[in-house]
Amino acid sequence: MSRKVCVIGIGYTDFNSITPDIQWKEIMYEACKKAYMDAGIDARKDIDSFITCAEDYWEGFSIFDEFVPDQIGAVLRSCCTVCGDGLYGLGTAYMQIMTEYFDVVAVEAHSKISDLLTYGDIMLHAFDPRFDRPVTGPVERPNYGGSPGYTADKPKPLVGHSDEKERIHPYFLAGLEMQHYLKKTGTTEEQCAAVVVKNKRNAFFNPYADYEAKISVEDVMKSEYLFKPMKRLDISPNVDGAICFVLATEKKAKELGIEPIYLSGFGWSSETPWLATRGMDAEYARKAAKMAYKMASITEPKKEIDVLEVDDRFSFKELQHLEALGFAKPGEAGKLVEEGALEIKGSLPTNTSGGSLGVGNCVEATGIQKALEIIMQLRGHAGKRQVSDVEVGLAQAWRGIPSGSGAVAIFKRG
Amino acid sequence: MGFLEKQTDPTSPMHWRGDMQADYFYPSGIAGDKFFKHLMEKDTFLATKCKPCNKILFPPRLYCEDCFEEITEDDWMEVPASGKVKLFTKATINAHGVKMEEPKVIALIDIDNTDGAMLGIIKTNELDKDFSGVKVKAVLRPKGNREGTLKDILYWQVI
Amino acid sequence: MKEVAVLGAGMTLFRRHLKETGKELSFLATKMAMEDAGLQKDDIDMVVMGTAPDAFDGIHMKGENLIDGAAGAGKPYVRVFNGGGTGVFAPIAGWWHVASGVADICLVVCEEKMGNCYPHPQTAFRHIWDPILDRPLNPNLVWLFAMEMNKYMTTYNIKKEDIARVAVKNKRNAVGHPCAQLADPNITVDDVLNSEIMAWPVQRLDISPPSDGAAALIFCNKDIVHKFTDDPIYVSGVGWNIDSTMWTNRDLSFPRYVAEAAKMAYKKAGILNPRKDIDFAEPYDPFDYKELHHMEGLLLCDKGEAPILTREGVTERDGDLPICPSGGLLGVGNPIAATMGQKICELYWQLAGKAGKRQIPGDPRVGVGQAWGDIMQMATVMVLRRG
Amino acid sequence: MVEKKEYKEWPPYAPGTHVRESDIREKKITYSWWEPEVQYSWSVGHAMSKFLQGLKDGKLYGIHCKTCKRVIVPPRMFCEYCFGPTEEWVELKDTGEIETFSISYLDADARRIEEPILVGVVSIDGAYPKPMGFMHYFGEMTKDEIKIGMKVKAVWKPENEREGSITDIKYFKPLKGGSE
Repeated sequence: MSRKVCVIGIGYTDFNSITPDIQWKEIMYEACKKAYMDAGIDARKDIDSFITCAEDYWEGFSIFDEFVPDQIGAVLRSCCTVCGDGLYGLGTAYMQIMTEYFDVVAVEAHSKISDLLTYGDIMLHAFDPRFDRPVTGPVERPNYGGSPGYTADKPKPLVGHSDEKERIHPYFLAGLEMQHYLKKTGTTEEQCAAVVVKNKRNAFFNPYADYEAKISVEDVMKSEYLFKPMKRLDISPNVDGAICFVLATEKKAKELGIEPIYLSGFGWSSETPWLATRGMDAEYARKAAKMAYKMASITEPKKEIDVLEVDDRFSFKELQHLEALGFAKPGEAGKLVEEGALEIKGSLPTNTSGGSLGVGNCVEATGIQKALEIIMQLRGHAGKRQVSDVEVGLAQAWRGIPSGSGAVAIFKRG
Repeated sequence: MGFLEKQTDPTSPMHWRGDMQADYFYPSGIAGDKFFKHLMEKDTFLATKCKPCNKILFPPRLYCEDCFEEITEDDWMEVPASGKVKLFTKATINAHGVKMEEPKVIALIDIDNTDGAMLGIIKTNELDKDFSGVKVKAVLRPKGNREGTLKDILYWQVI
Repeated sequence: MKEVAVLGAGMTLFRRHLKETGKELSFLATKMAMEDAGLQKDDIDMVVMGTAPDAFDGIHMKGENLIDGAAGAGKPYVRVFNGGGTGVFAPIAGWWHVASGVADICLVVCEEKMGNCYPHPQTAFRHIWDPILDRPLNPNLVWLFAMEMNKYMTTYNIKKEDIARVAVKNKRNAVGHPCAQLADPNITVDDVLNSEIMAWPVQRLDISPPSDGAAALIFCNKDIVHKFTDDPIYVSGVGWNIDSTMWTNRDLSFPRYVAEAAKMAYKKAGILNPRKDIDFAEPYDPFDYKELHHMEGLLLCDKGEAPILTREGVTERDGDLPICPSGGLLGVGNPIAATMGQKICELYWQLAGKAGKRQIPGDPRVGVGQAWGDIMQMATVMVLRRG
Repeated sequence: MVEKKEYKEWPPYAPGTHVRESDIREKKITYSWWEPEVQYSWSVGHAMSKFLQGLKDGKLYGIHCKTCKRVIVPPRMFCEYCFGPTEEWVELKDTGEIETFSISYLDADARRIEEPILVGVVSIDGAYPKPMGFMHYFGEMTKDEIKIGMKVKAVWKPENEREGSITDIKYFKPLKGGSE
C-alpha cells in the first residue's frame, strides 16, 4: 500500500462551559476556518470530502446532518455525518483517503451541549426502552422542568406508578462500573482521586481548558458521593467547543510543505449494548487497541508510545483504559498514578491536556480533543505541558454512558 | 471566530427555546413479548438457552448475540424471579442533576440459573449497606394489575 | 484501491408497525443476507449501521442500541447518517471499509422503526426544520415537498397526471415483492388524482407510507470473491454530495446535488453516457415527482424530460430504461434508511438474475441506485455492475 | 463459511410480524411507553440576533457578501460559497415575490384542516441572487389566486405584539399595483 495518511491541519475553539454569544454553526465555522488556515488550504477548492461527528439529540434536530455543510465549507461537496466520537471521524477519513477517491478530507466534531437543557434525560433515552430505562423512574414525563411540552392526544400510559416522581441520573451506570472496577482490580478510591488531581492540574497549562483547578486527593475524597463509590469530583463536567482536523495523503502534505504527522494506526470496536451480558472491563478499548497496534506495527506499546490521551470522563475510566490498552496490568494503573508516572514529566505521560476532567466533557468531540493534544505534543506546540522527545502518541475514545464502544488512534511524527 | 462583527450587546436576543418532544411506544419485540406476557400470568421469569454457546441468555432473546444463531421454541425455559446483587449504588441525583427527594439503591442483579442480569431498585431502609452478593427477589404487582412491562416488577427485596 | 463485490442481501417485511424490536429486525435482515452469502457471524470483519433519525425509534445513540442485532457485538462497528440519504450512504460506507483495504468482508445493516414515534412519525419530522426560522410557523414536512414539486411542475410545465403515472407504475411493480406494503395491481392514474389533497400539489397517493423495516448487505474484497461466487456483482462507482442547509436560498427546480453525486460516481465507474451505459435505475421515490426529479438529476434524461419518458412507457419494467423495478418506496414502503432494500439490494438481485417476478427482461449489466435526504439537499449514488 | 441457501427468487421470504393499530389498542402485544424530556435553548448567534431584533422593530435585515456579490437573507456571519466572513448589513424592503408555494390541508401533526393554509417561499426584494428569502404564510388571497411569481408584501403584527420572531410577520399579502 503506497498511500499514507497524515494530519496537515488542526483548528479548535476555546472551550467554555457555556457559549451564549455564538450559534452552533458559528462554533463549527471557527474551528474549521482555523484548521484550513493552519493547513494553508482553500476550504472551497482543496478539500474533497467532509465529515462531521454528531448525534441528533445532543444538537436538537431530528436530522442534524442538514445543518452541517454551510459552516464547514461543504456546500455541493461530499459530506456526511458519522454518529460517533470524533475519532471515528478520523478513522472514516483514513478509509476514505485509502480508497483513492480523495486526497484531502476534513473532520469536524463539536460540543454545543449547553444548548441542551435536559442532558440527563437524553442520556436515559439511550438506555434500552424495555429492560433498562423503566427501572430509572416514571414512564410519564415527570414534569420537573416546567417545560412547554408537547400535548397530543394519546392513550393512557397503562397503569401509572404514582410513587415515582423523578428519574435517576444516568451516571448511576458509571457508579456501578466503578464499583466493578475497584472490586475486581483492588484499585482504591484515592487512586482514582489522584487522577482528578493530576488532570485538573495539567489543565492549568492548557490555554483552551475550562476546568483547571489545584486540588488535593483529600478534596476529591471529601466531595459528596453521587453514586457511591463515585463522587462529584470524579465526574467530568460538560463543556462547549469545536475541533477540526484536516487529513491528507503524504504526497499532498509534501506539496503543501507541511511536516507530516502520520495517522499510522487506527482501531475501533463495540461491545454488546445489553447491560445484562456486557463485561464492564473495557473490552472495547482492548480490541480497538489491538487493531490499531497491528496497523501501526506496534508490538510493545509501553516502550514505543511516548504520550497518551485516554478517555477520563470518569476518573476510574483513565485507569481502566490504561490497563485495557496494555500499559499496566489489571490493578496496577492506580499505582502508576500514585507514583507520578502519568505526570507530564513521568515515564508514561497521560492526559497532558487535562483530559475531560480538566478540559471538560465535550460529548462527541471528546476523542478528537485527545487526538488534538497528541498532535500538539508531536508538533512540539504544547507549551508548558510539552513532553520531551515525543515520536509516537496514542489517543483513545469511549462513546460514554451507556455504550460499550470506543476507538484508538496512533499518530507518528514523520 | 473569523467574523468581522460579533455579539456585543448581551440584552439582544441570545437564545431560542424549543424542544424535540414526542412520545414513544416500544413494542416489546418477539422475545420480549413472550417474556412480558409470561410475567403477566406467572411469578417467574423466562430465559432462553443458546445451545452452541452453552449459555442461558437473560433477558431472553430471539437470537444469540455471540454466535448469531436463532433461538428456537424449545430453547425457552422458566427461571425464578430472584438473584444475587452483582453491583449496586446509592443514586442521589435525578436526571436534572438535582438531589433526589429519596435516594434509591439501584443494582445490577445476576438472575438465578442464568448467565444474564437485570437492573432493579432494591427497596430498603438501610441505604448505605453493602449489598454485594446479597440474595434478592422480585416483588411483583398483584396478578390482574400487571400490564406487561418492566413496571410489573415493583422493586427487589432482600431475602 | 480494492475492488468491492456484493456477496449477499436481505430485507424484512415493511409495514406501518412490526412486532419486532429494531434489534430483532436487524437480525432478521442480516440472517437473510448471511444465508445468501453463505457466511456466519465470525466471517464478518466489520459492520456498518445505517439508520436515520433517533427521533423515530425513540432511542438516543440508536446505533449503539442496535449493535447486537446487526452482528456487531465484539466487532468494529460504526453508524453513518445523512437523513433519507442513509439508505444508499450506508452501503457507500460499507464500500469504503473494503475498498480501503481495512476490511475484507463488511456487513451493512439498515434499520428503521418509524412506528415508535407517537402519535405519528410526523411528530419527529417537526424537528428537522430550522428551530428559529421555520419551527415557529408550525410546518408540516409535506409542505417542503409540495413546494419543491410545485416549483418543478411550474418550471417545466409538467402535468399532475404525468407525475401520477409514477405512483401507478411503482405500486404495480411492487406486486411481485414479498415485503411490499402498498402493492396494488389495479391502481389507476385517476385513483391517484382523486386521492385526498394533503398539501397541494401533493395528494395521498403521491406519497410513500412510513414503515418499520430493515435491510442488510454484505460486501467483500475482489481478491476473495471467487470463494463465494463465479459471477460476482461489483460496485463500480459511488458518489455523494450535499447542498446548502438554506433551502430557501436555492433553486428547487433541479437537484444539482444529485447531478454532482452522479457525476462523481459515473466518473469512477467509467460511465460517459449515462442514458446509454446504464441499463436500469432505482432512484429515490418517496414522492412520485421525486423519481422524475432524480432521473433528471442522475442525468438519465434532460431537464423536464422524465415525465415524457414515463408517459411513453420507457420507464416500465419492460421498457428501455426500467426505473424502480422493485416497486420503489411508493410501492414497497419507506422505512427511511432501510430503503437500502429497494435501492441497492434490488440492484444486486436484478443484476444477479435473482429478482424472480420482478426480474427485468434482457441482460441488465449496469444499474444505478440513489437516495436523497436531509432537507432536500443530500444525494447518495451507487453504481453496480455485473462481471 | 457455511452452505449458501439457494432460492429462485430474492427476497425468498419476508420476515417480520405485522401488527395492526387495532392490535396495539386492544393490547394484543405488550409494549412499554416513555415520554422523554427533550428541551433546548439554542444560542442564536450574532446574525440571527440582529435579524430577530430587526423583525421586532418591523425591519428586514440582510447581509452582504462582497466576494460573491450576494445580499443574503436570512443573514449569517459567513458565506457558505466563499467561506469568508460576510459584512455590511443591508435593510431590505418587506416586499418580494412568491418563489414557490403549497396549499396545505394538513397541520403540523398531520391532522386534516378544512380551511387550507397557504404557505411558501418568498424571495425578498433587494436580496440577490434569486431565490433569496425565507418560508412564510400567505394571506388576503384565495387558493385560486396564488401563483408563483406573484408580488407580495409583509403584513406585520402590531408593534406591541412583536417579540423578535419570524411570526412578527403575520403573512405576506398581494402587493397591489405590481412591483414597486
